[in-house]
Amino acid sequence: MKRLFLLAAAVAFVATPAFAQDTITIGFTDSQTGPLNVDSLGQQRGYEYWRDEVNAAGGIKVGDKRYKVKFVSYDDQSVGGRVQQLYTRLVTQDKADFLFSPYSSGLTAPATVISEQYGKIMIDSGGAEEKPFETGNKYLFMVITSASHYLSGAVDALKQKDPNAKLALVYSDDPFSKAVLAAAAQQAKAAGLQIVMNESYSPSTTDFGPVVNKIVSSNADAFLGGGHYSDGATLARQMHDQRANMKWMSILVAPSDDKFAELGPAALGVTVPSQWELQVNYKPQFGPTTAQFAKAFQEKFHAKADYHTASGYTVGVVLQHAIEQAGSIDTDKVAAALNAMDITTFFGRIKFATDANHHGLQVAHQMVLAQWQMINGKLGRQVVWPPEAKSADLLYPIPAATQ
Amino acid sequence: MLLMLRRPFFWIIALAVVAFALAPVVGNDVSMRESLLLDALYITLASNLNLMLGYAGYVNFGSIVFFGLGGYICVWLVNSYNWPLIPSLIVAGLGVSGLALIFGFGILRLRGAFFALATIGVIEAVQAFVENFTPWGGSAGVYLSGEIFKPLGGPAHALWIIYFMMVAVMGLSLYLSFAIKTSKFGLGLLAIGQNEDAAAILGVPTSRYKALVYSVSAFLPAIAGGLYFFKSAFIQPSDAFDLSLSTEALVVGMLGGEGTVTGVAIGAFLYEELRGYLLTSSTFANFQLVVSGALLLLIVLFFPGGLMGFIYSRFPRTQKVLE
Amino acid sequence: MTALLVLEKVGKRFGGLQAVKDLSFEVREGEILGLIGPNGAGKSTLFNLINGVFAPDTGRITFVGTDITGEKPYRVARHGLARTHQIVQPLTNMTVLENCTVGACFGKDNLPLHRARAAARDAVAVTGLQDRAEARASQLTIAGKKRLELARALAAQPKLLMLDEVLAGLNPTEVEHMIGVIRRIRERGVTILMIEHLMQAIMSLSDRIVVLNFGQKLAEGVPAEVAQHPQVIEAYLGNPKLAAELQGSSA
Amino acid sequence: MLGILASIIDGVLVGLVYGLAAMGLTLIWGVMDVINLTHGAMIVAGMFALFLLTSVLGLNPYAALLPVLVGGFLVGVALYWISIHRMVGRPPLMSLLSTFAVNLVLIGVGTAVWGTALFNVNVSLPGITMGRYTFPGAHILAAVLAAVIAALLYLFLQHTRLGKSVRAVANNREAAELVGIPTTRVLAISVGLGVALAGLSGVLIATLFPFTVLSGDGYQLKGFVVTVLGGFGNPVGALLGGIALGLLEGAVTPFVPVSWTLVIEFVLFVLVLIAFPAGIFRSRRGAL
Repeated sequence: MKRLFLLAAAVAFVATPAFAQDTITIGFTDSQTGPLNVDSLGQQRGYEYWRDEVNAAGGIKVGDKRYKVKFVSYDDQSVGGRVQQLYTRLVTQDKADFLFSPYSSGLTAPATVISEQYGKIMIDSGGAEEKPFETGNKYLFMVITSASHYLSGAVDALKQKDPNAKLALVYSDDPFSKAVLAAAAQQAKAAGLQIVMNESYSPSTTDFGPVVNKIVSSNADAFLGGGHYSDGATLARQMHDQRANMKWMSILVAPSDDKFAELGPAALGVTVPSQWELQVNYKPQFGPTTAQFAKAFQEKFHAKADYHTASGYTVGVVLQHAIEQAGSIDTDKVAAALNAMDITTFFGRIKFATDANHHGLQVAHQMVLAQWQMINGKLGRQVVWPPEAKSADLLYPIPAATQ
Repeated sequence: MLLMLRRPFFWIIALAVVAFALAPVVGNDVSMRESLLLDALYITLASNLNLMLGYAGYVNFGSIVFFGLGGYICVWLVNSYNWPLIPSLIVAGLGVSGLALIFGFGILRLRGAFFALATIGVIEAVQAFVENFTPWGGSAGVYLSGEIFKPLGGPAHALWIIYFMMVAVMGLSLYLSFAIKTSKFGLGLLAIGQNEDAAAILGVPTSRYKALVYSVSAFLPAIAGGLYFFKSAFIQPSDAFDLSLSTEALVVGMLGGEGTVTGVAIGAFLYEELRGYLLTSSTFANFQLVVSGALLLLIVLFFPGGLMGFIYSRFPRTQKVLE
Repeated sequence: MTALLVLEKVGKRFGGLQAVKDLSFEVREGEILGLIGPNGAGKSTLFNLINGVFAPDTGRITFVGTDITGEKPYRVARHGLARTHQIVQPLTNMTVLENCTVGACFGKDNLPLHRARAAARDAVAVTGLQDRAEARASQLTIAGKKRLELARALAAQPKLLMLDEVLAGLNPTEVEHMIGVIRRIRERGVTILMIEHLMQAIMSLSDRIVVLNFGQKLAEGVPAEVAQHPQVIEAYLGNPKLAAELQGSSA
Repeated sequence: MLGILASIIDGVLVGLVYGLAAMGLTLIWGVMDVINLTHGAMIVAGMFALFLLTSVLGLNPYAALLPVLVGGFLVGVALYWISIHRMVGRPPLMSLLSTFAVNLVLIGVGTAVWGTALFNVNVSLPGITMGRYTFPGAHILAAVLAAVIAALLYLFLQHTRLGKSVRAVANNREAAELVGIPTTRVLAISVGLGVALAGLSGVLIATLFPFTVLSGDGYQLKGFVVTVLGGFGNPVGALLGGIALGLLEGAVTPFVPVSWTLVIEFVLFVLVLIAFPAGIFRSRRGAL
């Protein structure tokens, strides 16, 4: 009896369907708690900013109708274990029409499975790893440059500065960083650079002392690696504290956050592959220009836009464009519009792969390499690569730490 | 075994399993199915953990290792050798049980807090190992292609089949708990849980029983892990060996009343529903950790016997019916 | 009478302490053998050696013709050797009946559960715990717990029952009652090896007595002989009260 | 060769701090058989106390030790009355649960206030350079302070009346009560001390590495390892255990891929537990 009662109670509070006319419901999870909360917040602000802009302008135009955008989102706690449950809920219960990705490759991978199982479009700006796109999907689309191209700019730049550089590749043992560095290792070899150390560390590492000593012992003079925010920033600080004196430091993700400046002298000269910087200047065919975006974002959030917000915003812009092109919110029609898309936004050019084994991977967008430099006596990021997009000259080698 | 049919509790379990299986079918309610699937998973994990915790009195923080390894073995067989689901699940269950048996003889020499600590060590060591183990994809994990659901009639159909299998595993877990509790094996385990030295002197083969129950308690969670990660079509070490899931399973057991079959099951059900509710409610979203922590503290402070302890003391006659 | 339990030159050392040394004696079928000696004489250690809690360093222990030296406690229990503890060891959260069922289940006959319950009821009855059969062990008085120890050991249907100070801590009425219980058990044909400090009781219950001092056997014989043994008297002179009891009980 | 030596020195330096981080855990465990699962959160509280005291009040990082000591003690006494007092004498699992619950609340509040963003306290002290290897000044000072704090704790336990009461309660609570020691007060004080130690170690760790609200888990886990290596309730043992762990991490890294360090660490941990269930460095019975 008791069980039946409990079941009935469960039924009562699980079943509250939401249905509304003339709105498009978009579902996603974000990491309000847990270790990914900083990066996730940037992306989430990008999503929300886009929604507010669209709704303020009256909604997305479909034929002669206008649809307002509604978000449903849950906290995934930065843990993959809850992601599928929550995305299933978004699709089945909250009746989401479209899905956005959570932040990070580790969480995006389980979410993509749900999008395929239930046949919903998911636009991804949070997971750069390619693997989920290689199992024959139909509804996944990645707006950002995927993991294997993250460090190609850094390798090119380094080769130009010092073809005899000795590289230490030291990176977090997570899907994204491993994919990035595996590709970078190949590109470095192809470029004739010497790799003297190639190792991963556990994402939970808090003390990099022994690792830094090992890097020093390897006689490397260039460093490529990192992972997400905490480990990347800790590594940068300990490399500086222990005076590893690298001539080149490229760290993933962490230095693209403005908080990285808190590290002070340890931040100077660190480069980061970036999907987007304030200095990039593409001529958008659709949506705002970089200057407009940056200014409006600053006014709304009192924070500088970074690449997570920009890519999050772009996800919305891309979806909006596809819906308007398709003239429908039908999944297959929108997917067809996405497959055919080739536009330039303030974030860069967007075009998706359409062959079955790589469907939805980004093929047009280009990353830039940003470097922390002194700008008017304050630390700030400058775009230093590729040469045609640069806002400042590359600082090489990084000036040695002084006592 | 036939004697069990005469116990009302046997039919209570049957009723619960049928209710689980039918509830989402009635309204073709997919989101209820997903929620109940997690309930069934938690009940499976907590019930099997209860064999160690509630019966034999050993705090196992590493119970999730069984779940994760089961998941890995199953996904690996399906992915790399194109095995069908059922044999993969069975091999996962047997394999993990076998490992647990061998391992149990070593680790179960420890008692009390030392055993608990060692199990934390086990989960960390296994996770760190799998992160470095390339045949299982290291830290990137293993992805299954969408094709795997074809033999089960496509994703939509497959998810129902997986759900029914998970409910079956839950039913088996409950029957296993019940059968062991009413058996000589169970009596020996309870004696070990109360006073291991005295039990040994009374003739209970303590080492063998402990290793055996460690191994038995690994079997169904391993199968549940196989099912869960097959359904997810993706497995990575941080999800498979999540220490907090182990801790949750312990908490669930204590909330419901360790050593009872009913209490643990209801505790798991309520806990998972509550977490799901807090996680998705807009009011508590930012404070769900605070709310669950405060609730837990209140329960521990004021209802130390858990749910069943409370029910037994208020309605003593229920002891005869609800195990 | 055949020997049920035979100890040959058994020894055990803990660090610098020789707890038991070169000890040999036998327990014959059907008798009550009393084991006495001053505190620290090695009596409880000896029990622990016999039922396998410790393995002896030297010597051999044979039970019904089988060598059980160094066997694990649970194996020893299977041979039909049950014991009680000086400090009671109840399975606290189980009922009296369940405690005894454990004894019956895993004792000599390795009974299946339903038959073990019957044996447990029987043992509960013999020890006079019927009224408390459904009470939790933790709720019993000290006397009750002592009786539970006895009932639980008895439920195992042992050939040899080892009693470690079952009378200690009881008031005179309870002692009387317990003595009655021990006599009844003996009448069922169970051999008993008992440690006891209560001289009067052990002298009257035992068929024979073994006296230990500093881990060695000091004397062995019928109670009257032992009580007159000069070395025994000397050993007990350290404790005048006990010595007086020893004298009094043999008189 | 120099690299290996540098790793070993580094290991000892960081190990001393690990030892201090474990000391509070092992003290409470030894005195009252309670595994304090809020330990990690308390370490984090120390870290954030340092951050606030230095960034808001502009205090010198090392001057933060004193307020954290006092504050940690008071928080610990409160923790005792909230979640431990009713659990003493109950099955050990119960206190595990109650402290787990408090930990959830603390982490929840912390995440709501600070998020899980990384915080950094810059401490620039001249380091010591050996060839190409540098030992940062903050590391050296943190190690020295950890050793000093451990020594003070040792003196307190051995030579003060209160310290002796703590040891007496650890050895045998009932006997201590019989000879007139107010055990409840001593237990509350021990938890206060344990938490204060956690806070102090948090301060020192935060001078070495950036931290987040969730950093505590890792140090708590290391605390378990250190406890097993060093034995329960013994401050000297905890320091030795910490050094052993630091050395292990330092000395293993040059020879095996970095990602295998954790595997080796935890496999060793389980093996040590099975082989020496009372800790390697524990010489005599009776905690403390």
